[in-house]
Amino acid sequence: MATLLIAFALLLLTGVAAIALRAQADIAQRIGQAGAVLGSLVGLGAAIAVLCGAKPALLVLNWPMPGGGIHLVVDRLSAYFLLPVFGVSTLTGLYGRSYLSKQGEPANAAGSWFHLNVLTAAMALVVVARDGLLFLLAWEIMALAPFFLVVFEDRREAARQAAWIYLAAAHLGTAFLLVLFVLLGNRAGTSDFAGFAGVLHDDPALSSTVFVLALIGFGSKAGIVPAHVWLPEAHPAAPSHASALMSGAMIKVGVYGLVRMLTLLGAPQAWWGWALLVAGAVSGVLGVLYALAQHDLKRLLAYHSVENIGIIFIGIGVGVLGLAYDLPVLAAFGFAAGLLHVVNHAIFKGLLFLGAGAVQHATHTVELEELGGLLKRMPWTGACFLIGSAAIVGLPPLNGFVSEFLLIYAGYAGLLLPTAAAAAAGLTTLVAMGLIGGLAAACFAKAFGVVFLGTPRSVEAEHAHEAAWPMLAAMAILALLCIVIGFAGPFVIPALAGIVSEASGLPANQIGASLAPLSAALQVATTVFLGMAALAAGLWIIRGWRLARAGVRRAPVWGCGFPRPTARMQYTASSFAQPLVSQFRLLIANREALVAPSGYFPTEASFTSDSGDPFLRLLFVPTFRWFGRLAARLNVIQHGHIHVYVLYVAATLIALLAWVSL
Amino acid sequence: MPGLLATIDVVGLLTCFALLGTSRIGACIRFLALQGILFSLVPVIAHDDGLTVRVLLLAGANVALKGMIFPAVLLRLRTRAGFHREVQPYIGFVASILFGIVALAVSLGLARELHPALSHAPFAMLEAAIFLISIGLFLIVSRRNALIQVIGYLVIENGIFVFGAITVVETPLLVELGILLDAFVAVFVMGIAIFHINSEFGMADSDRLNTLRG
Amino acid sequence: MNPQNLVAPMLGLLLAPLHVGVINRTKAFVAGRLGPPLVQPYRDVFKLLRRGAIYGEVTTPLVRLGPVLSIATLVAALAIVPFPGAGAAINFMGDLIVLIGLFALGRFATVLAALDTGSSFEGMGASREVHFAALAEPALLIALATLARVTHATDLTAIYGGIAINTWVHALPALALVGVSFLVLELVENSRIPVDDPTTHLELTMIHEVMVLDHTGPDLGMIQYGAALKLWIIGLLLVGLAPLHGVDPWVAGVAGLFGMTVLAIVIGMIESAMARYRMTTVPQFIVGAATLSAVAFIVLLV
Amino acid sequence: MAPAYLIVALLAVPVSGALACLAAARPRQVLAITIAVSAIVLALAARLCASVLSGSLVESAGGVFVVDAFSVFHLIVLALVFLICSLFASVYFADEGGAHPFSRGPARRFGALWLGSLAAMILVLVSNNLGIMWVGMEATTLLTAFLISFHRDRLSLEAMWKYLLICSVGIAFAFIGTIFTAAAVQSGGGVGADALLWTRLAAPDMRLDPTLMTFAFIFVLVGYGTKAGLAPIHSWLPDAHSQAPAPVSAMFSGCLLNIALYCIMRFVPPARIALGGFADGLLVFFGVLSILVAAGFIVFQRDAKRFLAYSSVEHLGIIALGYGLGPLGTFAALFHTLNHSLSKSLAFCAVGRLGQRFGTHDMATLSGALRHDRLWGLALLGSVLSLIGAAPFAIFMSEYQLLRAAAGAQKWVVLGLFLAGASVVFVSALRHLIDMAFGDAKTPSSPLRARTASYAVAVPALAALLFLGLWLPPWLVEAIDRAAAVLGARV
Repeated sequence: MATLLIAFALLLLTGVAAIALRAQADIAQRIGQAGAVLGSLVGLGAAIAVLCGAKPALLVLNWPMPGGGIHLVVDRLSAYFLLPVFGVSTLTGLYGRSYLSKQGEPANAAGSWFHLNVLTAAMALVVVARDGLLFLLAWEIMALAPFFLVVFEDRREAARQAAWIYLAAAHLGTAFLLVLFVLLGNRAGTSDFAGFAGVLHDDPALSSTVFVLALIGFGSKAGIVPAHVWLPEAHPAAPSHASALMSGAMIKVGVYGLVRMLTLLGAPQAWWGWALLVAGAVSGVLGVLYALAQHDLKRLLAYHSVENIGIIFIGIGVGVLGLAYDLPVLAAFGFAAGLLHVVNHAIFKGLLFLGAGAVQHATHTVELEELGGLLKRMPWTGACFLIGSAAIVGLPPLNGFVSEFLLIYAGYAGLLLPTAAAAAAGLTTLVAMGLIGGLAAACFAKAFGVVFLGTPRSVEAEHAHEAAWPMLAAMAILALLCIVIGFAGPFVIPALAGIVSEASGLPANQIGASLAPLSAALQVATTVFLGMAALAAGLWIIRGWRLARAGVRRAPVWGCGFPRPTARMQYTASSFAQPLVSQFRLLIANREALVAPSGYFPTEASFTSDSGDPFLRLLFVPTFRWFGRLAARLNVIQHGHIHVYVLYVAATLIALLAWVSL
Repeated sequence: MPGLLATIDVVGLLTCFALLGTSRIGACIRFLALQGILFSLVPVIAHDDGLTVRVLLLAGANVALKGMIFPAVLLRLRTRAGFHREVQPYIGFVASILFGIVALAVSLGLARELHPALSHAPFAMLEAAIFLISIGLFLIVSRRNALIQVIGYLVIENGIFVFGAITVVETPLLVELGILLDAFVAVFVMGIAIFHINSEFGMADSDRLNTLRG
Repeated sequence: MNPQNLVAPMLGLLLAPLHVGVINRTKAFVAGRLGPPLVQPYRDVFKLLRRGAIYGEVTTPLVRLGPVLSIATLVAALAIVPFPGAGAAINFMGDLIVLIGLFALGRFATVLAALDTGSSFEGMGASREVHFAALAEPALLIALATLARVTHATDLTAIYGGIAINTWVHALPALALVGVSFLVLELVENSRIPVDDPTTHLELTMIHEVMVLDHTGPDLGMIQYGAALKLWIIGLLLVGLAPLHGVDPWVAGVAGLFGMTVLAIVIGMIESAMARYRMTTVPQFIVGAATLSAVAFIVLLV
Repeated sequence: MAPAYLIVALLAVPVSGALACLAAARPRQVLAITIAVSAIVLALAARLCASVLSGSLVESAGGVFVVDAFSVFHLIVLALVFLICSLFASVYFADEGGAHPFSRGPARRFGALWLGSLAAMILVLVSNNLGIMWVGMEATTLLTAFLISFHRDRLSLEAMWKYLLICSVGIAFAFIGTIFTAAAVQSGGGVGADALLWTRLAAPDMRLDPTLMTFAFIFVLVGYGTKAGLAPIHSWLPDAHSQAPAPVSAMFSGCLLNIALYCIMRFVPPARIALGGFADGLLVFFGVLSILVAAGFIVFQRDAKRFLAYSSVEHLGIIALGYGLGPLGTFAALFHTLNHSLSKSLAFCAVGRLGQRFGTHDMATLSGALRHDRLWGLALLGSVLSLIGAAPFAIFMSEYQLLRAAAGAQKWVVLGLFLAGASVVFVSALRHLIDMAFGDAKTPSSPLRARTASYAVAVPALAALLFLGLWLPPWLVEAIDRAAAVLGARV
């Protein structure tokens, strides 16, 4: 625990120092960065120590705040979720200063380190807190700190709007958690998590209520449809490394909250599992569909976070169903898949956001239609981004594939079970994963292809430069992790057993037993991939040798006889996605305006597509408008006539007197 | 001496109706003065335990205040502000009088409700107090002219005074004086307020004061 | 692994082009032409491999990597798909997931290679490819899921090894539907008529062909060989449905070869008999396949 | 100095200060006097608090003045916030040139009224006799009226007139309520002399006539409730707060409203004795009503000070709700009183100062505060975030305590309504806050001298808000507990 406290101290002190010295932006930035990196590394050490079998760290202090206490525990589950938190924050810290060098006002940039480090500390505190009030406090701080990062470019109206949507969503989510913890605290008579388990175990009604509250409260943080609307607004507005931290770590804390609650809720009911499964499937599919429709790189990535959270929820849902139907194998697979994907997503989503940041830093835009041909100009960034894309699509042999393999296999395992319900769950999983996989591939083919391949679509892209070394280093480490975990899958899965057992409440050895055959299978699969890689390498060498003798020329590509293909002739992102988008027009519902060329000598033609979030546009904004109009009606009682004001006083009095006399 | 109380009651009620019925502010002020003097006597009569110095003192102060000082202030204000009649109140004079009758009936009923709880309080005065309060409120709500609103407030004051005098057997002198002082200051403050408003707006029709809304 | 396991992949590597040759021959026969010799595909591949290469001006090494990777993935896939009688070279639980993963990887590589040229035609082809693939992937998953449910196994060898006569007797409708959807997938994944015409020369109507429009020399050779391999692999998934459980390996193997030939002829017939669908009707076609296998699965559940 | 004399001193110091102001030669002196007086008052209050917490009651002038834990808590809050407001007044008026120069005459007037109202409020808090308490309350109304119309322009005069008339009527009702209480005591057989001493009224052996006590509490609630700004009788509040000079608005929201509520609470123990949960029910009802009405109004506010005023309605509603929710709720309410007074006065100061810069309080125009005035921008951001209940600020904690109380009382509907109202406030206020704090200012801001007093106001207040949100000092818990104990639990 001491190490963790040191990490907190480092993060907070340097953060405060950074904001205090914001006048000397450069020094402040150095301090903030140092604190972020060192503090996160220390914290990472603490987490790894616990995961490596050190006994759970514990800290209990008296907190004079009534109805609360300071109770921190770092058990395996917490430590596991500390990995993305501290891991990602280490690298974002490493990345941040070079990135901020040309972004925003220097003072803001310096101050942003405070919010960044506070965010990290708050996330860690949420993950280790075992007291309702402490948890809520940390949760709220964790919600507030990114607010200042989202509003980073505060001169832009869009950023302020995004910040509003973000914090409003976060706070409304917290409202449910407030009810949750107050309810539990009231029943249990204590705000300590240990006390909650007792009252929940033998009260299904209560635990169902708590589950619903948790699903909404934590789901909104994690970004489950329809509570996802803040992600695509907040992530593009924030500095890219902040987006990486939010998307890589913060939304995982939402998942953590849900998992932690599940451990307290006692024997789960089947419909919880179904709720999670359906929520996950819907979020996964809609998330990737909306991503497909985007032409802003960071919005696209944000929607992919929704998708991946969906995948995680599917995993947890399958796990809960496994527990509910008393099918431990299914439970093990589900939880293992979900939890593994938590870390995997943290890795490749962090990588992708950092990559997007590098692109933004180099070209000052993330608008797909203005990019292109960057692979030649920033090869290393391109390579890392390619690996990240392949990983998030779930292609073998990268880490994304491992968790999706687990999950799809869980689906198949469900199929083989006699219970029709389990089979149905399995089928749902498979269909969802199938759709998600295919669509994600399409989406990232578009993203990578349009950004890094072909010819530049704008002058900025034309003159893009490779990112600075710290940024490259951060991305390279993450890319490396994608590959390593991909090949180390067989050894990663057994390591999950202990964490899964804490999450699912099943004995570790039983889980180990049910996971063992899978890791064996993955071992074989890995050898296949190694063979494949070797074959590819061989073929590469051979064809190189042949071509060396046969000779290579360069020529313009075939353009129906048009000799000089220009950037404007290239397939655009929108046109690339158009077939799929129009296929799912019903769900995506993005507004398109087409001015078609007409006549023999067409003059003007234009096509614009607005991919604003349908839920925001068709559900939330109208609701808020309606509420605003409703509230405006109140105006009539405050019309400024003093006589009537006095009459109010009299009327209230008379009403009360009448009420008591009756 | 219930007979005396009854007389005070009746005359007091009539002053109320006069206030409701007349449009001329000067008249209103005079009726108010009369009313004040009348009801200032109530404690002297109501207290069957003889006339203590304290009671006399209070009564005297009241008469002085409500019978002379307030009217003086108000009349001065009227001339300074230069308005002499209430033009078209929200609720017309006839309607006001009708309201007065209804209010009278209601306060009779209410007094009958309350009397058992306040057994030692003379019924007539109880009913009068309630009636005064309701009329005062009505004046504030139904008249445009700020001055008449002040008058309404003072009618309420009278009602409260009567109510206190008949219900509470003995309150500390300090309190009584404090209350008097407050009424005193209140009238002055309101007077100054009206003066400022008048000098700023050129008139003191409080229904012009409705710029602040929402 | 013992040498006998290498039979299946070897057969695939050797016979896949021949399989294509049979299709072309059939089409020629129906059309009343003599048509190219059966070994023509081999000749083409070798000819292309000897050629030099031309690359677009904006291309990066990715365009070179694409064909190599797709070949590699297909060979790997070949190693885990069982051949009747011979089984697969490698089998492990969940290898069907790996199969799908390999297809996805290969496709991703080719698509990126296409986009790398920066040509609008390649872009168009890539867009269509990913579009149809995105729909085909769930279809394949569900079809395999149905088989898994039927045979209570999660690795291809066990699944295909477990299909006996009475399996068909018990799960006739399911297996039939799965068969049909496999046939559709065979046509879709390899962009044959009625989905795409491998021999067309109008860029705007092409899918796979237009993606590889600017590939030349050895790359094109590898792509064509790869296409043959993919045709073979998915064909195996279909032919493998034959109830050969417990049949003597040699007989089964021969039956398998026979089955592949029949499949080739059937495809040839279809290609000669049918016209291309309009691009907009293709998705219905694929979703139809997915629906078939979904129905099959639900039939199993009830 | 013996505690008994402390009370007298508490009354004497402001009064003499007020007189001194009338005699002051220069505006600067007036401001200095106000600051000095409120500092002394704070010191005295602290000393008194210490002796109350060590003993139980502090009496003076033969029991006319009595201070217990409940009143001393409010006394401390009053003194603290009043000091903040006085400090800010020195900043505010120093730059108040132009149409309304802060010349000698106005300065004297301000100082006298300002300290006079302080004295009146102290009188309310220290008087044992409910009648004298009423006198003090009425006095605050009369004294503060001219503080609202300090600038004597049309709008402020209108606001002042509304405040004066509505509150006078309200206070009149409160007096009727007081009389009813006395009557209730008498018909309950109590002696008349000390019928209005709350020290006697709160005694558990007190026998009160339930009917009269019912009437009494209703009149008191409506009467003082008007002053405290509970919906639907809050109508004067937004006008007065928006038109008064910023320091005055700050003092209104930070001190006056609490004190009005304090007056109501003095009647609650006897009401509980006579009527059980009746009083609590009414408090909960009006609390929730205020929260919802205020939330509705906040949705469409444009003027920053009006927004803050409605937020005061909301928070007074929250406090009233807390009082109605039993011991835990009372604790929450008192804690919330402190937090709200700090946040709200700071917010008014910030808006006032920024208003001086931007020449407007329109939230659409007043934007980019952080960029133009770091200190007050920060103060605005922090205080409003605190007001809308964002952690780690203090109000989040007191609202959490309130939720606990609601849950403890099994009032789930109330809890839901409260959360709904709070959420509406949060969402709609946040939109304005973001633009005010971060926006890209369209109006050029006039440069003002950065004054050290500004830091003395903003920094400690912000620090306190932050600190109380993270850590509640045990002695404060002790003080609040004692104060809550005075009111006792629901019967």
